[in-house]
Amino acid sequence: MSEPNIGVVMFDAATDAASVIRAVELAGGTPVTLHPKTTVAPDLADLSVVILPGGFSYGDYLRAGALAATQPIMRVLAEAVEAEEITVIGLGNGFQVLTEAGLLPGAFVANATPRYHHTEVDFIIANNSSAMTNAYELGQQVRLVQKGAYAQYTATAQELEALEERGNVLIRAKDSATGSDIAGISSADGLVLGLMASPEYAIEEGFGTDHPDGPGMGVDGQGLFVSVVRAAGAINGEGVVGE
Amino acid sequence: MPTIVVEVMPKPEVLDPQGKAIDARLPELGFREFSAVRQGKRFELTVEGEVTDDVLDRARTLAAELFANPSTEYIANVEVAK
Amino acid sequence: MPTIVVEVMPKPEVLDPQGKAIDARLPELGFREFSAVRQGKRFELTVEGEVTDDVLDRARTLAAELFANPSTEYIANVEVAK
Amino acid sequence: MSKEQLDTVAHADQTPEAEQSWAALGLNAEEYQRIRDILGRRPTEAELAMYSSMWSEHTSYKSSKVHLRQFGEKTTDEMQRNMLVGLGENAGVVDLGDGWAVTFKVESHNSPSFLEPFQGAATGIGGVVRDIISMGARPVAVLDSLRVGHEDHEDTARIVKGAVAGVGHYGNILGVPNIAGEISFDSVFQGNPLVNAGAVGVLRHEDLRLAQASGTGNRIVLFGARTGGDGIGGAAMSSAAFDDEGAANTPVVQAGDPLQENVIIEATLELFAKSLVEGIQDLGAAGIACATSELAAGGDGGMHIELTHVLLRDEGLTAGDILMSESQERMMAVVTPDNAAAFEEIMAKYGVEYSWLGEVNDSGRLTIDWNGERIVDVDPTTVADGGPVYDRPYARPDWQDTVQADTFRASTAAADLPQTGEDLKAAVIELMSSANMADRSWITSQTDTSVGGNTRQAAPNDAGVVRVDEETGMGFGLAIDCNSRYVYLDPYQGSQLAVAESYRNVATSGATPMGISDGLNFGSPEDPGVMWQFAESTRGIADACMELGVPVTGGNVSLYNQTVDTPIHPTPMIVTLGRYDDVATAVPSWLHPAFDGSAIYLLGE
Ligand SMILES: Nc1ncnc2c1ncn2[C@@H]1O[C@H](COP(=O)(O)OP(=O)(O)O)[C@@H](O)[C@H]1O
Repeated sequence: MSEPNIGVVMFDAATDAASVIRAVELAGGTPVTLHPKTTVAPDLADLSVVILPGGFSYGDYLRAGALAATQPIMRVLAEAVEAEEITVIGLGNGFQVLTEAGLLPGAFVANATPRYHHTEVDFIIANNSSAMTNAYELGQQVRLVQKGAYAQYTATAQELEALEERGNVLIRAKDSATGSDIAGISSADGLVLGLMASPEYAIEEGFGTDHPDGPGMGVDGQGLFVSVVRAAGAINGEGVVGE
Repeated sequence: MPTIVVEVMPKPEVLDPQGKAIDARLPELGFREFSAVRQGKRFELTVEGEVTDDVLDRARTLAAELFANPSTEYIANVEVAK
Repeated sequence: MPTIVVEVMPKPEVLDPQGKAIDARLPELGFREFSAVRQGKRFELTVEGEVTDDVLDRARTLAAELFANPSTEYIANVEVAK
Repeated sequence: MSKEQLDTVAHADQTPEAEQSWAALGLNAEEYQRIRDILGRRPTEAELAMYSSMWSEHTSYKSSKVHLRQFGEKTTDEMQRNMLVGLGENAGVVDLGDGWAVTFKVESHNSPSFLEPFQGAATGIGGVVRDIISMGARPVAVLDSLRVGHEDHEDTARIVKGAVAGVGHYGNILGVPNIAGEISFDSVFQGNPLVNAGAVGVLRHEDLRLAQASGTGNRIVLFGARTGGDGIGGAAMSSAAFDDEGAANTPVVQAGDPLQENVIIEATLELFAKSLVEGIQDLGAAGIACATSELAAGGDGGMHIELTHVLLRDEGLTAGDILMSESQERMMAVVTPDNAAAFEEIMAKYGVEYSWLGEVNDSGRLTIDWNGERIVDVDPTTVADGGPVYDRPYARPDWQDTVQADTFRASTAAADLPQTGEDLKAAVIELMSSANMADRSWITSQTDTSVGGNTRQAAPNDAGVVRVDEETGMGFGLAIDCNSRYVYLDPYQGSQLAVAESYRNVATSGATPMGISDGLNFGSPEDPGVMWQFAESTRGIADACMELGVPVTGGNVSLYNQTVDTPIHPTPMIVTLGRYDDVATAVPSWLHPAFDGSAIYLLGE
């Protein structure tokens, strides 16, 4: 089985991109960087999964993710999703880009205490049959970094109901500084997914999150990238939403 | 050069943590006249040349497409600055 | 209930990175009518009761003390919402 | 000087008696006369602007130089053996082995941060990071050290919240982790807070770049943000004490644009990787005036600049304004004509604006034209390195004895020492909840500590630890420390204690200390008592370093930190950087549950 290619979009100031690339490699995938000005679908030809990494795309000026959402590649991705040719995953700021681009429902507002927070948060896997959770156990608790100033997810009552009903809330936060317990969701068809967390900082022992074994020993983020690589390679066909 | 002002506010039903945080400080600062604060954005667009109805329409389009996120915000005002 | 609108803008001589970044996107998005964008803030204050001159004055004081940072911003407007 | 009448060199020649506002620019009568002597005529307004900012305390170190010399003099060859670049450059460079090197530095941004704490602190981070990039290094960590007024004072929240948010805002968008810092509250900093920002960069030996413009015919280019009216006169201002009203004259606040800097970092590193620049200089205090004179003075000595080629944000700026502007996120580089096209390609790729300003020549002069007229014609070394050096009088102040006599034992507090267990508990709780000891997580959670993926340790550890080499695990640890009250009580010993604390924090985390950088924040050098503090403090640092066998690799001096005639407590912030063969061996400074059952030992006397 050859290593599946995973696209990573390099928005200006997507500060987590380098770590996402590393995480993809460690999970057995081959990262392929994509320029945000890409307007041609062939660049995506051999990709079945594209990640929008987190950070501060375009400084988060205007609104978090808003300027990235206007980049040409977002239209290309939207069309590929429409044609059911690709899965798009937004991590942290990437999730904000997806809501701004209208590819996921809802939006992000300022944290309950309106300022930037960088904290470790315990999350619960609420659905493990998605392109970013298939390597986790259902109900598993995972500890990841969560960061951002506008990281509070919000949606209308109808949107929330729809998300819950269809099981599209994939990951929940136990105690988040953002004010929202919804951390990871997917679109109804499972082709667009977002997670308001940074799993790429929990992939290597000693450089991860806090863990009973010692400071920085937590590597719960690995599962997410393994899930993504699996989804891309369709190694584990069953249970992967969108297959 | 003329300027078009575009104003965007959080929808009344959407959480406005920034407004709320200011709100909470008002009594402490001695401002009891105001019962609520909401915080939005104001944009100023410089127009080269005359502000025709067409240009104003383009400003409305820009506001809708870029300046306001329709799921949380609405356009409170688009007008030529006095 | 009546609302007072307070508007705050970055001073013209101070760099407005937000406005600049939006500016840079406009030609690519096809908006060539506007030669510059600046981004500021708009606050809405809900007033319990009537908006007397005194209340409007208090809003001006609040704007100067809390909403605008005098070293980088100026108060563009304080008025009763129509 | 009206805007219509351009003060050209020819005009200056013809009007020797014209009134010039040298005093408002922070020069004294002798300094002004010295400029006239150097030029053999009166300076043009543009030249005066250049000399005044380059000869300001902030840029020229005129009062501190004589004392800083001992950092070099007290360094043995043995201590120097790991230094690739020593004192005098933008930042010192330390060899880490295996072809790796590290450069680190702290810079003060005190007066801008009092005026506007958020932007002041943000641009402090931005500025020190550009210093690091201009050495050829990739910034891999930032740090900050803050001194603010009393926690109960009404203005303190403005300063501390603004500065903390500003440090976070800029560093977070750059994507550089914040791994260390400190803060303390004391009313002596009420009207003059200290905001020092630091950065660390890593590089391969072959990527080292210095600020030099050599090679006749090479071209000078300015890239990054456009030039606006930001912070004009800022360098002169940081060298003046605040008056009662706040600032003496308030320049336009410099606002930072970390998005722009983020892009510049990537573009600049690609320029280095492709060897497209011969020399490079970041634009900080005194902007283009500083960059051109330092580049020219560091190289073959000649340069010509067309100031009209500078891209402007505000068309109303005068030539003098453009020379002095402190607009952020700008870099100046020297490029060979052969590489010009490749340089332009990289700028286009990253969407960075640039303009070619002129070229290197062998005239020995720095000449600057504005609309075809010559407004500057100087020997650049006289601007960059020819400023006055003062051996200012210093003397131990009378009040020092009184301060030292006021010991804890001598005070009545001794009678109130806690007697019972309950008292002790209450005392501990009171201490731990005091502003200066309480939990710092409200600060550290506002910065990104993990971005980059190489952070082995950050807050709440004594030292921040970052991996440099993924293969071997080799990396560095660093800490920044200073107890200003100790230095106030005894500047010599207090400064030694600051070195010792910082060194200890790095050493006990398992790293081998390699060098220190200092951020020296003091009051007015014209006060002999303050000058004595400075002399004693630098002597203490140099002696402590000699004793510990670590060199001073660089530093920063900020003087005139005082309100009317009350100076701040002398605050030499010490950064120690140490090396790990493998950062996996770093020792955390807190009792993690994983260590349950471990024995605890107390070492030392
Ligand atoms: N202003 C700051 N910026 C970044 N980190 C800080 C700041 N202040 C404190 N820290 C970090 O918080 C932790 C605790 O700081 P501090 O209370 O000063 O520790 P100590 O008293 O042990 O030196 C340290 O890891 C320190 O690096």
